[in-house]
Amino acid sequence: MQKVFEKPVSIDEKPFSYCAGCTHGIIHRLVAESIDELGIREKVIGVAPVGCSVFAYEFFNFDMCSAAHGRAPAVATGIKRARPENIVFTYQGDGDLAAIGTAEIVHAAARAEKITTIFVNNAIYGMTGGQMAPTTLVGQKTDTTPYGRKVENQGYPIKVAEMLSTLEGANYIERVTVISPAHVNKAKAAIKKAFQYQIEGKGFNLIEVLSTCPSCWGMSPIKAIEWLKANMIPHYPLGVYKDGAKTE
Amino acid sequence: MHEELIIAGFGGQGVLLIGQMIAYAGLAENKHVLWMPAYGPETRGGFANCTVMVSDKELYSPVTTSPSSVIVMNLPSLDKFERSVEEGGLIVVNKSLVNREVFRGDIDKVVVPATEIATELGNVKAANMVALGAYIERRKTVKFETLINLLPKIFKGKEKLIPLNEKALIQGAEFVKNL
Amino acid sequence: MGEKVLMKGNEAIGEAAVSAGCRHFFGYPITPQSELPAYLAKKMPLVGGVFLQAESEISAINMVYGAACAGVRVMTSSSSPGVSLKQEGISYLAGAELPVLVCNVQRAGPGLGTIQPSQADYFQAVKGGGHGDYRLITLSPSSVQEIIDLIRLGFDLADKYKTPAMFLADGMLGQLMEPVDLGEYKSEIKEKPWALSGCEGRAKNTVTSIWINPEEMERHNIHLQEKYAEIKKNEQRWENFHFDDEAEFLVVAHGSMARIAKSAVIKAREEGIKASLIRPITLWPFPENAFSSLKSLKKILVVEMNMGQMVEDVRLVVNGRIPVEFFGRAGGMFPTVEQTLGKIRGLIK
Amino acid sequence: MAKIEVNADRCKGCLLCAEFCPKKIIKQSDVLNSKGYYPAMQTEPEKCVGCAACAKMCPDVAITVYR
Repeated sequence: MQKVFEKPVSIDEKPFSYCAGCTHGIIHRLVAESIDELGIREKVIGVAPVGCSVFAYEFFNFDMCSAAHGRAPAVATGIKRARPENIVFTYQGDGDLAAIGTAEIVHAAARAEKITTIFVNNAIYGMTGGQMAPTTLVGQKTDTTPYGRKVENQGYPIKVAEMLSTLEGANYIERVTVISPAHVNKAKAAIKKAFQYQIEGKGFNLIEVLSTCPSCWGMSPIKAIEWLKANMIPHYPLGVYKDGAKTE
Repeated sequence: MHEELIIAGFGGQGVLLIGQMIAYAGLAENKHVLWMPAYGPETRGGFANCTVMVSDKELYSPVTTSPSSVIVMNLPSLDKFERSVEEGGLIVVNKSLVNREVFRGDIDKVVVPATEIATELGNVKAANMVALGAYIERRKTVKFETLINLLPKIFKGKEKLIPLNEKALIQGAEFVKNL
Repeated sequence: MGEKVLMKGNEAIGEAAVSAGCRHFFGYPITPQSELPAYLAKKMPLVGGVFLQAESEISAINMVYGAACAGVRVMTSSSSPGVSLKQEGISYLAGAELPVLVCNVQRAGPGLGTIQPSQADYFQAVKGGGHGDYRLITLSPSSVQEIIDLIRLGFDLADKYKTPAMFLADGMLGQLMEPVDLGEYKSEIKEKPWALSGCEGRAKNTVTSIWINPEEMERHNIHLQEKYAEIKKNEQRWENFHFDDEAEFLVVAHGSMARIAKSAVIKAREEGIKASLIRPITLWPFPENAFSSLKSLKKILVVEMNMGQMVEDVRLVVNGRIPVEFFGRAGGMFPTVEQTLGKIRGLIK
Repeated sequence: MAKIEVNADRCKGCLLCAEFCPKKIIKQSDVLNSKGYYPAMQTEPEKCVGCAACAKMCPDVAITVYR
């Protein structure tokens, strides 16, 4: 018998600190596998956000730094401009990217910054314990929307992939999820492509990954997957929103 | 020699430029120099002024409240700076745009129709050079030749303006000589 | 000695940065330092450098953070309200021990304030500025020549101690044009083995400012304080102006204010007053050593373009040994030579 | 011939692997791991086809697959 599936080299030995069943871990692995398969582990520089994945640099096995809340795209810009030959990516959650860091991500995309962003959307603030996120669905209950998100009060959730794909600077934008092995395969292909584009000198590239938060949603990991499928996908349709290679 | 000069007028009259020319000339003559524009609200409403200092000694305060000389290119500038000139100092007034007398009796006055002279030379914009020529002739802060020698540097890329500005400088100086 | 050229303060900052090997600048426009980004926008492409106008000061300081992570000499600049916005990033830079140079060409505040010159960000610069226990090496130039010298020094000290440095000028210096000698300057830029460059042939590097474990967080704080103590020991800089064993009155002022105060001291001496001046060049570390001998002194006058900030540090150093008086003006107004002279005369009473 | 190995120290017993195992041969162990979780374990290795569905869905990169 041969090993046909094992921990990628780009994943470090330290066990993940995410909650049981949180799909962050799957997304980490897809990033690591993509980097290994593209042979760029020794060229990659990652930027960790503030949020549940604040310690991402402990789980990945390559050069990384942490950024202030929402500022990862600016930090990545600084790194990429200083070292254009390296492959630079940010790993950001919905609060980080779509609330406090909206300006940074919009302008990184507008500048066609040659970076890759992995955007993890689980419709809630996980690290701080379950508050409303910019991507929280209308009607969804969180600690700070105890009666459900109401349009009159909190307005509408932000559709990041759709919004950013309107920018000329965006090269590749796709929304995926990781709620089944088939979805995982598709997500992997998208993430790998988002790195491949950067290797080819193209940007900006962003993959939005719909992810679960069993702890803050108050569900079992399996129930969370079902909830994501039933509630998030209808609001956040999966698919390619922009592919510069096709339209150019 | 220690000169603290304020040059004032409205935007577009080139008061900052002639200030810089004096500073450049002073530097060329190995003197201590500084130039500082007034910025912000003072420059709004179309007003512009700058301070130039040229000295044999090291310069400390870059601001002066009692300049040894003032060049005023319009009436509001005369109103603003006339009182500040140090006793025995010099005021150069662009008569063309100032319709009143200088009140001070304790300072040297050079009243020159700079704008008219420049207009006669073919370009109203050279009024600043006329005033500069008049000022230097009276005050000798730097050598007249040093200023003339600076013109190619100041008008780099706009060389066709050099003869006009040179003429304006000379006319300003001549006007003072003939007073 | 090279040839002297006339240069505006804001442009001198840019020229000095380039001469110090800085090839990366990220900033956001704000008066009264806008000539600096304009200068570097022109210059950087000519020397193979990067000039990027960010979408905000917040973004700019984080781009600086990223470039510093990548190991290059990098600078940003702003004026007071913009530097307030950068404080979060500066705290992260201090925490992550990243060498960068931040320029503040101060204007008057608080709030939107005015674009006129001020020294009201002294506290912000020397007491940390952002959250957490940290210090910034803070350099205060007093002439355009010194802008050149201190920008170069700022980069060198930031690298030497792996810490952000603050270049604290004011709007007056930014606009001031004076002759400078750029001289022959070669900055020694050392290898930065900790930098993020891709982990080829080595274990991964990590740059961060989070230590969630309190023991580790405290250890990191102690490490930072030890570093600051070292800086305090080695890097105090100041200028003595007529300060000798016979001086009876001492004026303390920095930056543009020191220029005005020097003129006042000279006039006071012409009147027979034994006046002198200390001009702190490093505001942090505050040049405590400058005050070690106060023998003949009767009184100290601190003059600032604010309502009284550096005076607190002078009082701390003097520690009650002699009276310390203060004179300052704010809001873009500043003490004139005559007013300062009046205050010096007042010390005699 | 196929099998999986679960790294009990990484596993948090979320059982996404069990949910997506087409052969339904992954169960929860009744032995706590060092972190206080009941990790997943394969019950009938002879039925394993090595499809790696479990490993693909594992959020903790705890599963190695052999075939």
